Amino acid sequence: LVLRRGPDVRPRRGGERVVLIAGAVVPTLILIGTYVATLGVMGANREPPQPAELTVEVVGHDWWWEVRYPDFLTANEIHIPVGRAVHVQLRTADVVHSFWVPSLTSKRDLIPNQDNDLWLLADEAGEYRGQCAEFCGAQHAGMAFLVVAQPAAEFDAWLADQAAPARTPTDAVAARGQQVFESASCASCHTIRGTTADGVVGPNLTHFGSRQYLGAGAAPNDPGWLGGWIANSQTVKPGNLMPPQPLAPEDLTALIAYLETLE
Amino acid sequence: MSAPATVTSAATRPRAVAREVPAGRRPGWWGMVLTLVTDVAAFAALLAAYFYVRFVTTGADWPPGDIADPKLLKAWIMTALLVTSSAPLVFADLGIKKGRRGRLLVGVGLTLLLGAAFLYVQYSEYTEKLTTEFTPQTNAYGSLFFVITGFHGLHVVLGVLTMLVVFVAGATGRITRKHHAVVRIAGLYWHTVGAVWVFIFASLYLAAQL
Amino acid sequence: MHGGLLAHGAAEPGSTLGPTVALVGVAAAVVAVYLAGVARLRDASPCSSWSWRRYAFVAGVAVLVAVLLPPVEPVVEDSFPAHMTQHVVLLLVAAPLLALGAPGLPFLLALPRRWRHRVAVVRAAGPVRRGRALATVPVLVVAVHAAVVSAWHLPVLYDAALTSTAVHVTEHAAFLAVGWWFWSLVTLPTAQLDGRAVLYVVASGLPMNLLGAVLTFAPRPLYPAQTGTGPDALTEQQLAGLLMWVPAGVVSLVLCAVLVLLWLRRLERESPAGVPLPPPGVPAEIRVATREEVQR
Amino acid sequence: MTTLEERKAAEAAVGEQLEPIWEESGGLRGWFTTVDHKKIGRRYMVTAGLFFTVAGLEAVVMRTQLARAQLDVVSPDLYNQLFTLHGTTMIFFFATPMLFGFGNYLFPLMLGARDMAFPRLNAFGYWAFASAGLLMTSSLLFGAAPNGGWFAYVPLNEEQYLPGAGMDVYSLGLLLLGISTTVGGINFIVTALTMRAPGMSLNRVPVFVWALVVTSFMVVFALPPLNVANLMLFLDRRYGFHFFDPSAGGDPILWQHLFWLFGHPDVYIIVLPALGIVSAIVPTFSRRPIAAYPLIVLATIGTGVISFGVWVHHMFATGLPQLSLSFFSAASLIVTIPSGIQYFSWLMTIVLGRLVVRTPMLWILGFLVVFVAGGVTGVMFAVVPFDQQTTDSYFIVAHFHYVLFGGAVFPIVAGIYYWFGKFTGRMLSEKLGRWSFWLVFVGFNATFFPMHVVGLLGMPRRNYTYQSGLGWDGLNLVETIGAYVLTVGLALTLFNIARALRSGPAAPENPWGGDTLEWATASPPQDYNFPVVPTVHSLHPMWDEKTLATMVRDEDDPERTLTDGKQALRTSDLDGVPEHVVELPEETVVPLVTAGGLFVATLALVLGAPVVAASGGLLTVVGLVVWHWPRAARQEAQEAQEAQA
Repeated sequence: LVLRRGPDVRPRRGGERVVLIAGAVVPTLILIGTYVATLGVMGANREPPQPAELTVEVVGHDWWWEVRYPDFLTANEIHIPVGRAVHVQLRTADVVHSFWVPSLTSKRDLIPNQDNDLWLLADEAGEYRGQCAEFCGAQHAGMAFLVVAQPAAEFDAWLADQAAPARTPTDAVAARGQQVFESASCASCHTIRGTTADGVVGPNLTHFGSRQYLGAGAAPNDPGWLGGWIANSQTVKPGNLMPPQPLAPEDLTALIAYLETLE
Repeated sequence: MSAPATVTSAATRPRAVAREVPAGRRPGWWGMVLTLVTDVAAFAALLAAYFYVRFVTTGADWPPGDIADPKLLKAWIMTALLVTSSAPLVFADLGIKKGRRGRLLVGVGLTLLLGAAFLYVQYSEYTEKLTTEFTPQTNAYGSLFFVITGFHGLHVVLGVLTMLVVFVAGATGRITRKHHAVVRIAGLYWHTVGAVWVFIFASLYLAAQL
Repeated sequence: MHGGLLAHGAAEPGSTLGPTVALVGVAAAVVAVYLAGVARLRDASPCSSWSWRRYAFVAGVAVLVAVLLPPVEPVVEDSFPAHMTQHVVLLLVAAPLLALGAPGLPFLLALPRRWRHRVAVVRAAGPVRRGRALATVPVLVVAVHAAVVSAWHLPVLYDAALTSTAVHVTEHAAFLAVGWWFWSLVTLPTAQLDGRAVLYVVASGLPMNLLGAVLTFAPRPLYPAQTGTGPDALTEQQLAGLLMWVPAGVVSLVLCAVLVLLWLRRLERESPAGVPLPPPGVPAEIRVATREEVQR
Repeated sequence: MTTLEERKAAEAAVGEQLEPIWEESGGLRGWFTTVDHKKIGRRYMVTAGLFFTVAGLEAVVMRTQLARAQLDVVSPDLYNQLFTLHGTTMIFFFATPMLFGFGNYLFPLMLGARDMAFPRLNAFGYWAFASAGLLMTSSLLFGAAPNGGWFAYVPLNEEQYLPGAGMDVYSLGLLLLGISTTVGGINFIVTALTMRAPGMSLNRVPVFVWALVVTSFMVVFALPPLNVANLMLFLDRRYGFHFFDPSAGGDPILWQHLFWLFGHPDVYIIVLPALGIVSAIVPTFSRRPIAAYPLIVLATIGTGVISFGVWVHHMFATGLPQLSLSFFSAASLIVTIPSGIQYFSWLMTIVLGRLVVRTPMLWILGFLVVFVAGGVTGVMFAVVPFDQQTTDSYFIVAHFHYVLFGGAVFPIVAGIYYWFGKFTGRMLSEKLGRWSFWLVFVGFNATFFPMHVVGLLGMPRRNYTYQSGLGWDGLNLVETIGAYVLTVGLALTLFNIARALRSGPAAPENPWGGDTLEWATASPPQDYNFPVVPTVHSLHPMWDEKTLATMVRDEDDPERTLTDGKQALRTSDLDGVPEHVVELPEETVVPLVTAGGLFVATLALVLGAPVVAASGGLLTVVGLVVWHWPRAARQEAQEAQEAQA
C-alpha cells in the first residue's frame, strides 16, 4: 500500500469500480462458495452415518441433567457405545437449557413444550465433558455432565448393572446409612430403586456410587466432598436447590458410606 | 430591527419562504406520521404474537380451552362507531380550512362523542367477559385478547382526550384557517387508530370464528 | 392472453397442446402489436428509452408465457413450492418487466387512427381522468396490491383456486393486474422516481414476507387441498414459505437497490453533488493550536 | 476567495441581532429548561459516557472473577447481575445514546440548521433516557439489578424462576428507554427531512446524517417488538398473565422471535451511526472526497433493510426446521455485503487520497483492523453448523466485542478526538491520545482475541466460574490482564478530556480542515449555530468556494439570517428547496415534567404501587396537553399586527 506523497495528484472521483468489485462482487463470490460448503455440511450432519439403535432421553433440570435409558434413570452421566450412533431426545423440566458436548456434537436447546433431538457418535472410547450452554440461572456454570464412550461389551455390562435395583448394604454402617436416607428428608427428593425412597425432585441416586462427579460436575465424588455436599451443598454450589442437611455426625458418616456402596 | 423582514421580502421578493400559506409538509405532520408508523408496528407485533400463539402452540381448537368464540354484536357496534367517527372529523378539517369554526366544533364534538361511545361499549364488553368468560390470567389467549384490545382502548382514550383539547382550543379561537394543522395532525392519529381497530376486529373477532 | 390458462386442471396430458399453442399465439400477437406501436412511436419522435423498453416488455411476456404455459400447470398444482414460485415470478418478475415496457402508448399508437381518437376522448372524460388520478395515489395502490395478494392466500380462496379453473385464471389475472399497476407507479417515466419508491416496494412486499413467515413456522399444514396432510406436507409448506420469504425478498431487495441508485443518479443530474478538493498541499490546518493562540 | 475574516465580519453583524433571541437562561434554571440541541447533545454524551464507565467497571470485576479458575471475588448471583447489567447498559444505555448524543450535537450543524425539528422532544428524550439509565444502574446498589441476561429469555425470567424486582427493572427500564429512543429517532428523521440548509439535496447530505437517518428508521420499526415483548414480560411477572407460560398456552419461543426481531437490527442500530462517524473522519484525513458516495449510501440503506430479515440466525440452536436454517444462513450471509462496500469505500478514499494520521484517524485505522476481524467471524456465524457449535460460547463473546467495541467504541473515541474542539472549544492532547490508543488497541486484542480460542475450546459464556484443567486457565488470565490494560488506556482518554477541559489549548474553527458544515461554526458554536444560513452547493461544503461565499453574500438576506425571532428555515424533503420559516420553541420545563411523570410511573410500577404509577401517568398526560396546546392564534394576531405595521 503506497500512500501518495509529493505533488498533489488527488483524484476527485474514482474508486467506484474498485469499491463495487472488491466490496460487493468478490465477497458475493466468496459467500456463494461458503454457502455451498455450508449446505454440504448441513446435509452431512442431518442424519447419523448409520441409523441410531439406542434412544436416550435427556431432561434438563435446574441445575442437573436427568438421563433416561429405556430401562432405568440416571443423572449427569451419559454412557454410549463407541462407534454407534445414539439418538438423544431433549426435554426440559423448567427453563431453557442447551445440550452441548463440544468434542462430540454441536449444541441444541432444551425448550419447554418442544421436542428437540440430536445424535451422538463417539469414534474413540473416553470421557467427553458436556455442559449447559444457555444461561439458566444462578448455577448455569455448575451444570455439567459427562459422556462416557465405552466399547460395546463394557457398555452392555454397564446397562445391565444400571438396570438392576440398588444393592442392599452388607455392612452395618451402610445399612444404618440406608435407614438415615429413608427416614431423613433425602427420600422426599431422591429415588433409590429397591428402597422406599422415591422422591422425584432431585437426581435418581440408585447407582450413585458409580458416578464420577457430584452435583452435575461440581465436585469429584469422594467421601470428603460428599460429606460436605450433604451437610451444606450451598458451599459447594451456591444457589442449588438442595437445602443443607443438619445430620448428626455419625448419621452423616453412615449415609456417606451407604451412598458410596451404590455402585 | 426595523420592519419584520419576512413581510418585507413578501412584498418585494415573493420567494417560497415568504408564501402566505405554508407550502410542503410541516415537521409536525412528519412527526405524527412516524409516530403512527412505530405505533402500528407495535400493533403488528401484538397481532403477530396473537397469530403466532394461535398457529404454533395451540391445535386447531381456538379459542383454547372452554372459552367460547367471541360474540360479535358488540364488536360490530364498536367497529361501526369508530369507523363512522372518522367522517365528522374530515368534515371538521375541511371546515376549518375554510375558516368555519362552527363546522370544526360540530365535527370534532361528534367524533368525541362517538369515541366515548366506543369506549363505553368496550367497557361493557370487558365487564361481561371478565365476570362470566375469562380474564387475562386465564391463559395466553386471555392475556393476548385483553392486552391487544386494552392497548387499543388506551389509544382511543388518548384520542378522545386529544379531541377534547382540539375542541376546547377551537372553542376559544386558537385554531384558525391559517393554523389548522393541529386538526389535520390529530385527525391522522384518529383515523389510524380507527383503521387499526378494523384489523383487530378482523383478527380477534372475525378470524376467531374460522 | 389468458386463454391458455383454461387448460388449468386438465387431467389428460394430450389436451394441453391446443391451449399452449393458443397462449403462445396470443402472446405473439400482443408482442407484435406492441412492437408495431413502438415502431410508429420511434418514427414520430426518436426517444432512446424505447430501445430498452422493448426488451423489457418482450422479456416480460416471455416470462409470463413460461410460468403460465399449460404444461406448467399440473406441476404447480402438485407442488406447493412450485406454485408459490409461480406467484412470486408473476408479481416480482413479470409485472415489473411489463410495466417497464410502458405499453400504454405503443398500444394506443398501434390502433387505427379513428379508434385512437375515440380512446383519447374516453381518456379525457372527467370521471375517467379522476379515476386515473386516483389510480396513481401511492398509498391506495400499495394497499390494493397488499389486499389482493393477501386475500388470494386466504385458505378459502386458495382452495377455491385449486379446485376451479375459472377461479385460478381470475387469481392469476388479478396478480398480474395489481402487479402491473403497482410497478407502473414505480417505473413509469412520468413517475418522479425518488426514495418513496423504495418504501412502496418494501411495503408491497410485506404481505408476502408475512405469509412466508407464517408458512415457515406453522406446525401443521394450512392448505390441505394443496399439500395433503402427510409428514411431507409440512416440509413442502415450509419450502413454499421460505421461497416466498427469502428468495423473493432478495429479488425485491435488488430491485430496491436499483431504485435507490437510479434515484441518486437523478438527484445528481438535477443538482450535482460536486466534489471539491480541500486546499492543496499537506494541510496546515491539521495541527494543534499553538500556545499563543490559547492566550489569544 | 472568501476568507475566514470576511466571513467572520459578515457573521458578527448578524450575530448581534440573533444573540438576544437565542440566548437561554443560565444557571440551574437553564439546566432544567434548555431545549438547545448542543447542550442536550453534550448531556447525552456525558451521561452515556458515565454509564459506559460504570458498565466497564462491571466488566473489570467480572474479568477479575474469571482471572483464575474457581475464584470467589463475587457471588454467582452478583456475577449474574453484573453480566446482565453490563450487556444491557452497554447496548441500550451507552452505545445508542452516545451516538444519539453525537447526532443531536452534529445533526443541525452538519445540515446547516439552527436546531432540531422538535427541540422540546429532544429535551424530553434526554430526560427519559437519563431517568431510565439511573433506574437501571442504581438498581445494582439495592441488590435488585436485572439478573436474567440482557436477552431475558423466558421462562427463566418469569417470576417463578427469578423472583425479585431485578427483571421488572429491566423490562420497565427498557420500555422507558424505548420511548426515549423512539422519539429521538423520529426527531432525527424529521430534522433531516425538513431542516436541511437550502440547496442540500439528498445527494449532498453527509454520510453520517444518512447513517443516523437509516438508524432512526430502524429504531422506528425495530423497537416496537422489543417494547411489546417487555410489556408482556412485565405483565407475566407482576400480574400473572401467560404470554410466555408454556403451561397455559403461552410460548417461550415467542419471546425469542420478538426479542431478536429487535435484537438483530439493533446490532446495526449501534454500528451504522458509528460507521457514519468513520465516513465523516476518513475524507478529512485523506484530504479527498469520499469514494463511491452513492454506493456507500446504498449500502447504508441496504444494511438497514436486510437486517430485519435475519433475526432467526440467533436461534439456530433452538431446533427450528433444518430447511429454514439453510435459507436463513443465506440471508445472514447477504447482510455482510453492504458492510464490504462501506469498508472498501473507506479504503479507496485512503488509498486515493493523501493520508494524514492524527489521533482521530489513528483510532479509525484501529477500527479498520479490528472491525474486519469481527466481520470475518460474523460470516462464520452465518454458517449454520459452525454457529450451532460456537453460539453461546466465548467465541461469540469475542465476535460481538470485535464488532461492537471495534465497530462502535473505536469510532466513538475517534469522534470524540475529532469533534472535541467543536464540542468544548478546547483541543485534546495528541500525545495522550496516541498513548491511549495504543494501550486500548493492545489491551482490546489481549482481552478479546483469546476469547475466540477459549470459546473453540468449549468454554460457555455467562459462567461465573470454571473448572481448572480444561485448558482455559492461561487464556483467561491473559484476557484479564488485557482488560486491565484496556481500562488504563480508556482512563487515559478520560484524563485527557479532564485536562483539556481545564487547560487545553483553544480550538480553532476548523482545526482539521474538515469538509462538513459544522466546521463553519465557531468552536463551540453560538446558540444560533449559523448567523447566516449557508446555501449548499456540494457534498463537501467547507471545501467548496461557492458554498462558503453564500455565508458572506447573504448577510443582508432576511431569508438567510432570520432575525425576526427564534426561527429556522424549513426546506423541502428531497431537494432542499426553502419552503417556510418555522418558529422554534423557547426554553421550557415541560419536557422535564413530562418525562418526570413517566419516571415516577415506572418507578412506582417496579415498587408495586399502581396508584402512584397512575398519578405519574396523569402528570405525563397533563405535560403533553400543555406542551401541545395550540398557540396559533397568538402568533396569528402577532403576524396581523406586524402586517399592519
